[in-house]
Amino acid sequence: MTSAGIVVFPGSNCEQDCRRALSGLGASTAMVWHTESALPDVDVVILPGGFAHGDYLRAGAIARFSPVMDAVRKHAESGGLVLGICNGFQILCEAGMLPGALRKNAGLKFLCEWTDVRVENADTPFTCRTQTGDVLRIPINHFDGNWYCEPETFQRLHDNGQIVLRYADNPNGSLGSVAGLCNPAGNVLGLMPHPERACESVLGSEDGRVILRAMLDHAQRFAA
Amino acid sequence: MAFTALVSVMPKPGVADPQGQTIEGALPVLGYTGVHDVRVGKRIELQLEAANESEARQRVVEMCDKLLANPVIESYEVTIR
Amino acid sequence: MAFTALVSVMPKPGVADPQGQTIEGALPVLGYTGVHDVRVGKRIELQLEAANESEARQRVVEMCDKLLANPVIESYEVTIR
Amino acid sequence: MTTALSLHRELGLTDEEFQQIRSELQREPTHAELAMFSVMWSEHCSYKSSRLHLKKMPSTGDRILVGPGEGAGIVEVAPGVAVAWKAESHNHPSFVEPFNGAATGVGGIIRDIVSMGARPIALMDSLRFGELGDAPTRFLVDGVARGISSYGNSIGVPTVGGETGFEDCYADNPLVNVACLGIVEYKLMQGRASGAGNKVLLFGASTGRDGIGGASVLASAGFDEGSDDKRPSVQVGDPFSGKLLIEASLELIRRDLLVGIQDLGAGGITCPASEMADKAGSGMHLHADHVHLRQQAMEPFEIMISESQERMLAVVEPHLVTDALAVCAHWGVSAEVIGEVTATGKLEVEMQGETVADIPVGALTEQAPLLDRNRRRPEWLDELQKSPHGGGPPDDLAAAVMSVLASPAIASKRWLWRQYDHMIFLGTIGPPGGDAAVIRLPDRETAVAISTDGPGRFCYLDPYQGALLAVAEAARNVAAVGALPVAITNCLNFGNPEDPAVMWQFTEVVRGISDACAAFSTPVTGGNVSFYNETAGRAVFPTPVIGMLGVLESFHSAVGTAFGRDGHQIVMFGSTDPGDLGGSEYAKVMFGVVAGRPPKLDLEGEHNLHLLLHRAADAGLLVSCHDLSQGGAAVALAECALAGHRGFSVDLSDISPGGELHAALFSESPSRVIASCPEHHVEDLVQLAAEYRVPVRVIGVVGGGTLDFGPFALMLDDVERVFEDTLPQILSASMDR
Ligand SMILES: Nc1ncnc2c1ncn2[C@@H]1O[C@H](COP(=O)(O)OP(=O)(O)O)[C@@H](O)[C@H]1O
Ligand SMILES: [Mg+2]
Repeated sequence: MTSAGIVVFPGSNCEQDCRRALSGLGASTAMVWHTESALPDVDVVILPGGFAHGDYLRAGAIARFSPVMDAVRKHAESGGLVLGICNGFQILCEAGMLPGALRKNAGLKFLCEWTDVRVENADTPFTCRTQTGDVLRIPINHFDGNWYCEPETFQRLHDNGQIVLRYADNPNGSLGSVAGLCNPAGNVLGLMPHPERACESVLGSEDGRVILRAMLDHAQRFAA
Repeated sequence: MAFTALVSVMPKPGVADPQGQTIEGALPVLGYTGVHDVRVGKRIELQLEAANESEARQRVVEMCDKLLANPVIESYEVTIR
Repeated sequence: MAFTALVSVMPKPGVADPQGQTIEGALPVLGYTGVHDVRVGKRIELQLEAANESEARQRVVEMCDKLLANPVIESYEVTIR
Repeated sequence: MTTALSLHRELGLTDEEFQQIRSELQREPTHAELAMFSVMWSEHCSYKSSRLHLKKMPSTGDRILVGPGEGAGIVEVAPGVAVAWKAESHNHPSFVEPFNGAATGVGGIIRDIVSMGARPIALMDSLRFGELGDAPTRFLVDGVARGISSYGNSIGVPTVGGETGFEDCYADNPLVNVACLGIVEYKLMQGRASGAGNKVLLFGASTGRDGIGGASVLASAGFDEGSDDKRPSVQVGDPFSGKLLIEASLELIRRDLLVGIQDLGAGGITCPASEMADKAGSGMHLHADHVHLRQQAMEPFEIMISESQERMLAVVEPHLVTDALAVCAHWGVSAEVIGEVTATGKLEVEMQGETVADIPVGALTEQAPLLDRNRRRPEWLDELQKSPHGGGPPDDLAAAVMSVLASPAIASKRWLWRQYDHMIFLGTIGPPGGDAAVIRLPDRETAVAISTDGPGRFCYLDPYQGALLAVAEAARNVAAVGALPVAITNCLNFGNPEDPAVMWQFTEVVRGISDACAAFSTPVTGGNVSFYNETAGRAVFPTPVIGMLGVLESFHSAVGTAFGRDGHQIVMFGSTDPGDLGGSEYAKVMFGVVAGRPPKLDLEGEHNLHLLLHRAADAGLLVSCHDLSQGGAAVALAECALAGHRGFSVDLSDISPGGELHAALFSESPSRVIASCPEHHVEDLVQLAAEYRVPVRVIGVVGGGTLDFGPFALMLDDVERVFEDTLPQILSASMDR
């Protein structure tokens, strides 16, 4: 059974939702408190949504210094999968594990709503169960999702296929409508939409399962 | 004439500043000790046209009262260049 | 010795600043015309202990590089008193 | 230094109350004691004007595990599954500072829920503002929305619904009421300070001069006016500390480390200290100088009544103190033992070895003044009720429907609720936009439905009748999603109780709530009273906000408002009285009239409709269901069409005998819903309706791209534009400070 470590920072608030979604897909989960200097023996690491340290100063600015982040970095460097959702994405950017930064939404409003995101690169451990061009219905829930990077960096990311997900209809001003991107190796993905909120039809969509399922399958193969 | 206005808007003394407190709590972890009374506010820079410096200042002060600062919990400081 | 550090963190030139744009858009409505290039950033004030001013400055600059500012989108300025 | 005699007045105590304090103490009170009395005997803490009347509301039932008087009422929604449900107002602070006022309002109600041992899982906000024409009102709306959004989202509790109204009378007295639902996780807690020798633990944020009495209190303490630092300051919300406080509190409870716990709200430390001791028949000895302070040189009286946010008071057995402190430390929550429980029956406070307060606990609680204030039916009411309701025929029916849909009170509130995280916990089966929010309980089949409603206009025209209609609409909203209404919480927003007319309105409303709750078997689990909502002698409409709680045995049977498929039959339950236009949205929007009498209500018929809908949903007979309220059939039909992105054609010509079409469209007769279903379900529905003696008729069919009312039709797209764009267009003007 694939195992997922869900990192909990003070102020995280989507860790239980991630646990529910992942156990729903048959994975075992373990909560990892941010002060741990080592990860338990897990196949994938999730940085869940929320407001680590209240998002004070900048979203993710303080969380990236938590002891657990060194372990998360090592896990990634050794090829392990890391998924940063919303606040998790912001933390990965602040930690330099993903490029760019997330600014306040262009409309200066918090946005909790359904979005359509288009798969730009179906060749990552997280999107291998989709086709490039597929549109997934997954909700966003953030005030700081307006991603930005320098133009030359953007070109590089584009050429490397690191831009994995784009909004069909840009809700927050994000550069190039970027909704999610990965590191050069492709084993670290950060995205603003919440796949764990789109795993049941009664909640409005099951498209989030496509991403989580792919991640778990891939991790299993990787482990084997 | 063209002027540059630098406005800093800070929480009034006595008004709780959770952001400042949280940063203060984080600094020792990064090895910065002996830091205290961290307060976080806003810094606003703008360009404006005015006949002279005192008119420029006066207009920026008005903007602060009306829009840039929240008089209930914030105090502000205006510098004109 | 005790020092006061005043840090202003501003969005880098070229980086869009929605807060600044919103304020710039609202000012004419309130009757303030001829205002442009409004930029909104953070102002952070703190007290610290250091042997001398240059050491104080150096420590605050480090804090900015590490924590207080995000180099991708922000630049900062430190004043020591 | 002002003398004690004038000091008590500055603290808001009357001369009589001051004499009573002297006789309770048999001596002159100290400054700290006076301050403690002033907060505990304030209207807000003592309910001195309302206590007498609130007692009369029905508050017991098989499902009610804890009634009024605790942090929150507790209702059993399934065998062994208990939820906490409570509403609070934060009207005045939100007017002074919309963002932080609203934010700290959310924080306050959340801590009430946590103090019962329940985890908060849903919030609802009930808001009233002036008309949106004024810039200051738009600023208020924006600030309040951002305050609720920033606090609720960050602390990780979904805001799943609410209501928003706009009337001139709220321009200088906005209403910001918030209700919170919690689920009891480990065990039910209560605020008890039992066991002499047990330790008193204060944990959470540090204590500053937040929200202390008023400048006069401080002036009277001999402060130099100049120093900014001494001025009482607005309470600033800190959702991050709030979140850590929730987790620390729930872990302390889960690990069975607490004897009792209560949150700190109005009245600061003094309130939970005296109430917990009183309920346990014990006493407390506190050391004010053990309290962790945020500001220097705070006086004992300031420490005792400071309303700094994000704090809890708990009682812990001595041998468990170390463990309790460790839990707080894990969550980064500061905690200090500030005293111990005694058997003296007194609240003693010392500072630097000197006794600054020594008060019999009962003097602060039961002995608090209990007033039976004068009440008189206002003269102007007869005039108002006699005058015509003003809902005459329009020049153009189609245009009238569009105007009503464009009224801010009716138009979509998406602009608000898209700013709220309404999805976290994966339980929001019925999101904002429907009649009631449907919340699936974590990892369970059981779901609850919640709705807040407070028709201020109806209560203004007839407080008793308006109160009946308030409870009826809240219950109908819950029944419309398929749930069985089981209990209410409430927030009673009124003017100055010293005005006999206001006091009369208040008692009439309480009578109405009591009668309706008795008829529907929905006891009152608690609530909150907010008086003095008036500026320059102008009071708000009497506005009782009812928070109804309903139960669905299975979330699968929840019904939404959206029309589902072309060809489905549209059924209307209930009967329409063409005369029910008094205080209607139609009369206000089209003719600017708020007069006449509110709609009549048959309590039994209304109750039967609830039972019928619960049965029908349970049997899976309904594809959609939407109750009729503001805007009548026209608005309800439009909302069902918009939600389902499909039109309809209906014939309303004979639903209101003797009435003209505009009455059929806009009458706000209660006890009605519009449902849709496949043709083959119609017969079963008709039979059920007969069983419950509820009038029913098929009024049309779902389908097409138009809203076809017979004599006229509207394009679905045009209607959608008006309904969705109205608020964003008006409010895009509001500014972020
Ligand atoms: N302030 C608010 N916050 C969240 N949701 C709101 C708010 N105001 C209105 N809504 C939502 O908009 C919808 C319509 O509200 P309302 O017209 O009051 O419903 P009803 O008439 O059925 O009581 C409801 O789903 C309600 O939850
Ligand atoms: Mg309704």
